[in-house]
Amino acid sequence: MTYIVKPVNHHPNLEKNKLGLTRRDYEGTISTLCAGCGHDSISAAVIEACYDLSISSDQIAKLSGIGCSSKSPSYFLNQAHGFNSVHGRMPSVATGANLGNKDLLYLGVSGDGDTAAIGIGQFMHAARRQLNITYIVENNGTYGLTKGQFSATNDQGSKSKYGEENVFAPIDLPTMAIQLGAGFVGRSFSGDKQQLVPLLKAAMKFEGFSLIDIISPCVTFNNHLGSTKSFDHIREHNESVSSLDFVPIGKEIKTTYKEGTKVDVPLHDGAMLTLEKLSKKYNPLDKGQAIQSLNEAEKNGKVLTGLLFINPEVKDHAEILNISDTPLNQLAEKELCPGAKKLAKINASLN
Amino acid sequence: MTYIVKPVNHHPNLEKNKLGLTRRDYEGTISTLCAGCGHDSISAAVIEACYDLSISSDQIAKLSGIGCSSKSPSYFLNQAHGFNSVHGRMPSVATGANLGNKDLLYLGVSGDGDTAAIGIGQFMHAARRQLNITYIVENNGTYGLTKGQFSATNDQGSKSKYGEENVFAPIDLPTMAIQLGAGFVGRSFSGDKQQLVPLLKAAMKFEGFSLIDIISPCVTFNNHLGSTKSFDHIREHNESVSSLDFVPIGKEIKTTYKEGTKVDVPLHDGAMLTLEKLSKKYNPLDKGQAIQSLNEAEKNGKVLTGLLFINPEVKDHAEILNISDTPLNQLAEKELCPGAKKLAKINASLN
Amino acid sequence: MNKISSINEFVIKFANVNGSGSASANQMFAKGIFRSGIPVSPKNIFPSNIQGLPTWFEIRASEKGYLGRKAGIDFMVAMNPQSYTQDVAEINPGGYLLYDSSWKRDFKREDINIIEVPLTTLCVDEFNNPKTRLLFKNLVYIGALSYLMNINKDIFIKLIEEQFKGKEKLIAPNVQALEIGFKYAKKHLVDACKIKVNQANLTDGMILTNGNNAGGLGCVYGGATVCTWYPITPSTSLAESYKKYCDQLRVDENTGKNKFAFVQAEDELASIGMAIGANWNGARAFTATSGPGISLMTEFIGLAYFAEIPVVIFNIQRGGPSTGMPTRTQQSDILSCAYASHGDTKHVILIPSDPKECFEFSADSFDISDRLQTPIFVLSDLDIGMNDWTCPEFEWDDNRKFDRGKVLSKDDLDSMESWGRYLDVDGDGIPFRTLPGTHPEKGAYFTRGSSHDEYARYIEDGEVNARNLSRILKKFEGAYKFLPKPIFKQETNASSNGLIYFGSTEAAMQESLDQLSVSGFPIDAMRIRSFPFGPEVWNFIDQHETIFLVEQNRDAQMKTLIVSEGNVNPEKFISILCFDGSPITANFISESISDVLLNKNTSQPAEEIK
Amino acid sequence: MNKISSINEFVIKFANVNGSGSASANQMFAKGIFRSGIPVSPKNIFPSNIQGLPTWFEIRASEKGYLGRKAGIDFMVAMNPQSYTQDVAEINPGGYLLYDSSWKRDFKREDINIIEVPLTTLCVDEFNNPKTRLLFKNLVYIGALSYLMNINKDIFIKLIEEQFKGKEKLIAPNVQALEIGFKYAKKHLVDACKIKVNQANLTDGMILTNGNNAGGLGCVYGGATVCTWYPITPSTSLAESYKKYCDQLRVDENTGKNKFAFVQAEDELASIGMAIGANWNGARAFTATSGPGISLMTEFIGLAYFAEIPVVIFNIQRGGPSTGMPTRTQQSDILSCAYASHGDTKHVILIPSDPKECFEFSADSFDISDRLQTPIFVLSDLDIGMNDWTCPEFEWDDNRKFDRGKVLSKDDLDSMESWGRYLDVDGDGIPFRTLPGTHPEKGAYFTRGSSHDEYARYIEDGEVNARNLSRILKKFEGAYKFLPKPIFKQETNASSNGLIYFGSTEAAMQESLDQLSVSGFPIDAMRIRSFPFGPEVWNFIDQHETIFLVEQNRDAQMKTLIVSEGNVNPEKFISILCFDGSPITANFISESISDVLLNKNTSQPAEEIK
Ligand SMILES: Cc1ncc(C[n+]2csc(CCOP(=O)(O)OP(=O)(O)O)c2C)c(N)n1
Ligand SMILES: Cc1ncc(C[n+]2csc(CCOP(=O)(O)OP(=O)(O)O)c2C)c(N)n1
Ligand code: SF4
Ligand code: SF4
Ligand SMILES: [Mg+2]
Ligand SMILES: [Mg+2]
Repeated sequence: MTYIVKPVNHHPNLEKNKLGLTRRDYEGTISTLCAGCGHDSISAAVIEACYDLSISSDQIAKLSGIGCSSKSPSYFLNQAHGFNSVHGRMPSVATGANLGNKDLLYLGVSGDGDTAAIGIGQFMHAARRQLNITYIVENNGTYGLTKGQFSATNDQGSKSKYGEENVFAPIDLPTMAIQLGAGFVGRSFSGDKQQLVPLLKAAMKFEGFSLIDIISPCVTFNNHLGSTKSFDHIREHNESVSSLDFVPIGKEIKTTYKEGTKVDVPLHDGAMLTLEKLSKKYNPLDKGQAIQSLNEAEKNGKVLTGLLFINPEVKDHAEILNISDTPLNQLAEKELCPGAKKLAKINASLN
Repeated sequence: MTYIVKPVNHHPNLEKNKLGLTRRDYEGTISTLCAGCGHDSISAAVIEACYDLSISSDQIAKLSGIGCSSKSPSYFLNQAHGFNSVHGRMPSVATGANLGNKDLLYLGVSGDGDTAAIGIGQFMHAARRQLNITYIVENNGTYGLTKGQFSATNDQGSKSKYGEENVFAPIDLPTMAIQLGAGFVGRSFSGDKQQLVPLLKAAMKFEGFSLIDIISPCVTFNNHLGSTKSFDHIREHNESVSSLDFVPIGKEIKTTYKEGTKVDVPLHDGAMLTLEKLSKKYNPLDKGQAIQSLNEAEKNGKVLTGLLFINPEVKDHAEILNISDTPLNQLAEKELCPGAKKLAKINASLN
Repeated sequence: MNKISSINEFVIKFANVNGSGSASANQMFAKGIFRSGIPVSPKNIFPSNIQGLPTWFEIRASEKGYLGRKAGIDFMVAMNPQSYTQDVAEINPGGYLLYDSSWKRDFKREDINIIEVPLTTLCVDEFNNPKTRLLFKNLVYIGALSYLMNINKDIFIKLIEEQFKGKEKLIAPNVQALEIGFKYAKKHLVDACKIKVNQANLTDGMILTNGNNAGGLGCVYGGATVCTWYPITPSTSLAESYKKYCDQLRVDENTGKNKFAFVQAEDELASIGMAIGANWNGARAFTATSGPGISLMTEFIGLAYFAEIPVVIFNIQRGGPSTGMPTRTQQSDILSCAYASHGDTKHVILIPSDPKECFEFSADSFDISDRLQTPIFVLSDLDIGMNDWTCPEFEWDDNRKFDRGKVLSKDDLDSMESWGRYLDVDGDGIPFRTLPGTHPEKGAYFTRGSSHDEYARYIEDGEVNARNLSRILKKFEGAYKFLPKPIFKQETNASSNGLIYFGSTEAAMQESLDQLSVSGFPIDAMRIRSFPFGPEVWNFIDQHETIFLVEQNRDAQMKTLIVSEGNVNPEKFISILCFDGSPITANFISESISDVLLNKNTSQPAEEIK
Repeated sequence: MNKISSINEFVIKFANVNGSGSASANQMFAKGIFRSGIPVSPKNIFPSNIQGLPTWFEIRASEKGYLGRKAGIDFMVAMNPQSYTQDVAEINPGGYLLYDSSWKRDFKREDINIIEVPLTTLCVDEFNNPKTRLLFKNLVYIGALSYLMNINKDIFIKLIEEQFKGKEKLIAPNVQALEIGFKYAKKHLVDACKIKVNQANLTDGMILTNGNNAGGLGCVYGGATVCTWYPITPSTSLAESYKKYCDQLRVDENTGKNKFAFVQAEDELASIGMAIGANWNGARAFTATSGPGISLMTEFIGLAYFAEIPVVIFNIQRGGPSTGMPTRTQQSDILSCAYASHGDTKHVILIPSDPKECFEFSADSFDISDRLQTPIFVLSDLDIGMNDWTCPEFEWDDNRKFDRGKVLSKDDLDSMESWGRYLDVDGDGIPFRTLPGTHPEKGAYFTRGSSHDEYARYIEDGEVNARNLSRILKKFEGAYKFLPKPIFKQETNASSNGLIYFGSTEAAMQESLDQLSVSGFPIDAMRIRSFPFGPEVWNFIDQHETIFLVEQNRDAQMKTLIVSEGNVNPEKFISILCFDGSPITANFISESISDVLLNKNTSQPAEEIK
């Protein structure tokens, strides 16, 4: 038995959010990941973001595939609805869940093996459909749970723990997602809470497919010298394209960003995303430029992070499909079953 | 019984290639596709290309998935080795076949349903591995064999035969392939033999992953007004990026292309690809530019054709894996089985 | 020359070229007979091809209501020179051959009646456009048949009017074509045919439809709001039927918005994944597929089984294995459904035998799936799914309510001390579930395909896991209570020989039983309609010495299921197997059985008939 | 205080924290006993986790050669406070508990012997680096055990030297840690333990290895040149073993090039597709996977079956269904392998019971697969695959030649008039094949999963297809001739009770049979080693009145296979089922059987024991 519920001791002085909840209320069970695993920092960031946004956990569905990363949803938001599905197929389960109830907030958690190898097809089609989800890839360039094989996001020439060299070029998930029309694409680093939390908040508020590719070093199998997904390597090669502020609806925008470098992006529910471009060349609203920059950065061994692309005009899957305002799982029986009278007409059409 | 072998009547005056074979020798069984189907023109182009290159059919493996397009390999190269596998999984079968014998010429034939939907994962990973194959997508924007559903390459807003509008954005396979590092990427039109045949020849000579996305209208289900994959639509929106000449090894290059617009690309076996850029901006050796141009063209409703991208420096999968020069299926038993003596040593290491 | 003479009992077959528009004309002809009050069973025998290959359309008309396929053709309409040889050979002595005598031909059979109609010539004379001319040719032969068989021409005119509702321009030329044929026959072919249709009223209260149309409609009535699928013959039309009826019945009149979702997935792994996701959220969702799709869904099916998520899967079986014969019928996915997925798994299966049952089982399947919290297969086949059947009208009781099974509401949760997702509270192995978003604080749990305890917590304790697996088995063992019971052809048993069959072989069965009775071999028959089997099935087996088991597969898969699930001695069973892709015939069944029974009195029984 | 006293017969268990480096130390301890000449069976009981959760390592040492798991621990090395309670409870009365007494603890059991070793304190005193200190702690307890159990310390020193070959710097500190423990015990724990190891020679000619290591090596010897796989516990190490041995044995000395290909595919659909493609081309190729992978391969398996392409699939079974218990053992994929894929399919299965057979069956599987032109499953499990077993040395006959089956050479083709890919020339249902590129003009054919005739031509003629399917069945029915025959524990039958078992339950079986014999229930036993079953299996079943069938699954899957394939009366069988994920024990088997046999004489037999 490995499930241990942390006693939620509400310290009277703990900070509370709009719902009157403390960060503790957003925690999950105790992590069984390796001490120091990047994935745990991401769980912490998710907790932080949900706390900040004052989201009620019961309105959140957290879905995942299989892998160390895919275990993470157990380690945050105890009161959210969890679904640890099968390897690489979370996108389809999430798509179905969203069809059933478009009003929940969907957090998808996956790994680089789970998404870029076995799951790449479902990932691409979910992006293409503009599934309304915050799709988090906890990207460590390796298969943690099966003990350190190369994944498809591992960089060419990067070395395994056992000294072997990866001979294949990586699949860059953000580039793929942007190319496929995903509405919101970002990258971050599990070690950079500053950047990650606002990115997560914005993604959760975005209505459409939001990918956040988070480099999340595997301390056990891919954090050595020669690995390009180690803490050290990422810290050295990280290049942030923008600084991001998420401003909820009703709040005043008071960033100190310099005019000219500042971009304001209104989100669907009226909240605002303000960002300061750190590189003048970079425009996160331009698909072509985003892809170009990502490819160039890769060539130069840089890892671009931040909000890489956003298209605030997309419609999400439910909207594209013209699904009724009442979630499908809440339609009353009489709205669904046409009854005997209508059936008589149908019979008449068949004789 | 639908298999009818055409009598191969060698007309004494039929033109012969270097192997002394006529075009007839490269034919297949009589097509059972609809009269006028674009796929049949592609079969004709394949026949032409193989005839021109004087390839012996027995050194060719032709593999496919499932669909009208995937039936095509029956309709060309009777003496080649055919494998009509399962839906969307041709790339893996071809990868295995290539591992078994890297010296055959691999022709992969697929459809847009077969590749862009169920098969997108295998397609991407084969491209990423730089599998040495000429991968032909007979792209009609629809599921021909299952009677006209939209495929994932169908353009947003394009209409079905029954008037329904496609609500999703297309997956552009060439862009994907270029992004993934495929060495050779082209697009053509089944109605343009002039462009298609040299492209096929170059692809077959190229050692690495060669994609040719061929728009191939489905006369039965997707050739109406409102479709963006109809003969008429493609003829109107086709924009060729280059004119291509394939010059086999030893032949003199005598194109009439203007200097400055001309690019010569040496292929692995010494043959030469000469191409005239029709658009000054376009450089098929530049990945970033290729993707950019493709995206722009799409935005403008144009269909770029020709050789879209080439990287003559790639190593193919077998080379990357450092596979022995003798194909694996031809290694002698004594090279494979280490024998009793070596086993004694292994036993010793285990006690 | 001998002429087959028959009223309201015959088989007519049309040999055409695929893609020439013949199917809809032939369908119309079948409907003409149906509207004359005679039960019909049209069968479309089509290639896995879009245009050009031979295709056939076989119609059996039978006032006795024998609607199984019957070998030997009474009337052949041979429109495809490519298949002349084969088509002519199939005609019964004394039967008829109608062909396009624009090109005369000697068919080298003295024992059949050749009926010549110069179809092409007639069309060329009347129609200009060569493409429509091709289509009208079909109507011309329908017109000729209308005269020859004495089917009221007005019925066809009405059918044409109905068909071209909205495209009224097309009515006149179609009727014209019909008339051309009729007139030609009236002038040149008086008394050419002694097979006649006499108006009757045997189809009152009946409809003519196919199982996929019915199945799609059943999903609408069953409250399915989500259909996620991937195209594959012969299941595609079930999904399309659902969409068609939803477009009619489930679009909000005020907002124009859809009270359903219809998603063509990228493949079958995704389509089942989506259906599972939607059901997890409490929306009724289904997918429809065929053999290859089932194989691809295998991993996900195991997840739904073990995590106990309802999901309805239609498998419209076709000829296997592998791509096999996509346009032919079989019942060969029984084991691959019953035991789908690795590990210890067993799945509930419903087996309809005609469109009426497709409608009913389809609607029922959602209740059963919710009740049992497990995947449900509705196992139909190409013959039921894609061919039209004469069957009773669909019925619906407006007092019927959805059975959502053990789902806890917000109030339930508020009134509960504690709750465990996988606790067996009622002793029936069925736990209670909650739907996401029901309650702000209670009822959240973690769904997973890895081992878990009664509270849905991840565990690696083998005993806890074994306990959970045993409870799931218990649930399965009680499942028969919620499933359609078998149907018996007899009120009480009258023979020591029993016959078990299921699904589409129903069509041939009454005829076969009558034949056997006539031959002095009356036999008791039971049609299985679901798996796992209930006591009625075991009793029937107990009560008979010998059991014939009729299946349309090679490996006697249903026998495996019966024998292994019921600890029944397999020696009792004699399998009658037909797996060539054509629907089984009454004659084949009767002959197989009577051969065995004759032998039984004399020598050793033949063990298996294929 | 009572002290268990035993020589060369005991169970010792180590309770550790996952990821703390304990596994390799414990493995070394097992090997120490093995090198002392005593058969051992170490079992690593690990969580599906990388670091931090409890993990156990159980070693049974038995000079009698009883190597099955045994419940009840004689000596517990409790290194994990998290699992103290559970660990202490498992110790037999009179048994021993060794723990890290740096933190003293009262274990509240009066009936066991507590052995205190202040491991942490000892390490802190001697080693500076806290990380290596953690690792050395393991060596310290090995040292203490070496003294306590009287295992020659030099054996461990040698093992350390072997382990750190190439990293010689590490030898000294490891030996130092060992010595610390040894010295501490010598000083403080004289006579603390009466369980001893006496040097013997019972492991001469034996090796200590696991089934996956052996299986990978078998692939090298069987001539496999292509391994395409996707990581999944517990099969990963088989692929890795193949790679390891290829790196040693299959790299061309001159060119440095590989005479093999090793491809980590993107998923299991791709890995099996690649293996099929390579085999189609005539290269011997295999894939290795576990339950979820098998489910994903289901569609492709049907293709290989129907298109008759050889391919070897290793299924190292784990706890199902779904993700289930990835790090526990079961035999629950029998049906999902035997009948994998939609349509009528049956597959050949080889079932090894120890690493030696893993090696042999692995090499054989390629011959069998080529011979039969069909997929072959090698069905192992986590217990065999990942745990080390004491087994006889591997053997190889240098005169042995690959059997490539009916493959036509260029000369064959030149000398033939005609050839049909799927023609049954020899009457055994096995056709002749060609490999692409063999001949410039002859022997090309079209491989497909759709229906085809004897010449590999696409057809839709149902009878031709049925003929082909029947031939494939005939091939299958004759397959037993090429498969490993069952093994009998007795020369001739001596009882009316028979026992059937297979695979990893072998480990517990001899002990159980001996126990039963002693209890007055001698019983005949047969170990099945392959499917389909041959006459030996049917005879054994015929010759016994009652048959106990031991399986590690819930649903008695092997029974289903036997009953349905052999038309055997299921009532004859009494299933003994263990499906909690732990290897079955001799006691469980013996008790279950003797309970039934005792009851038999008095009352009704219990039908199933779980
Ligand atoms: C169908 C299937 N194949 C293989 C596995 C084994 N498996 C479990 S996790 C995993 C890889 C996980 O890698 P990634 O998604 O990168 O997660 P990480 O552990 O690195 O966070 C694999 C291959 C499985 N569970 N299911
Ligand atoms: C696993 C599986 N799912 C579905 C099908 C049914 N199917 C056959 S062909 C096809 C689509 C073919 O579309 P495409 O590849 O575009 O070929 P086209 O016919 O348009 O040339 C589908 C879905 C199948 N054969 N196998
Ligand atoms: S193995 Fe790697 S990814 Fe998995 S928990 Fe440990 S550090 Fe994290
Ligand atoms: S249906 Fe379309 S794709 Fe298929 S053969 Fe006909 S025209 Fe070609
Ligand atoms: Mg990873
Ligand atoms: Mg297509």
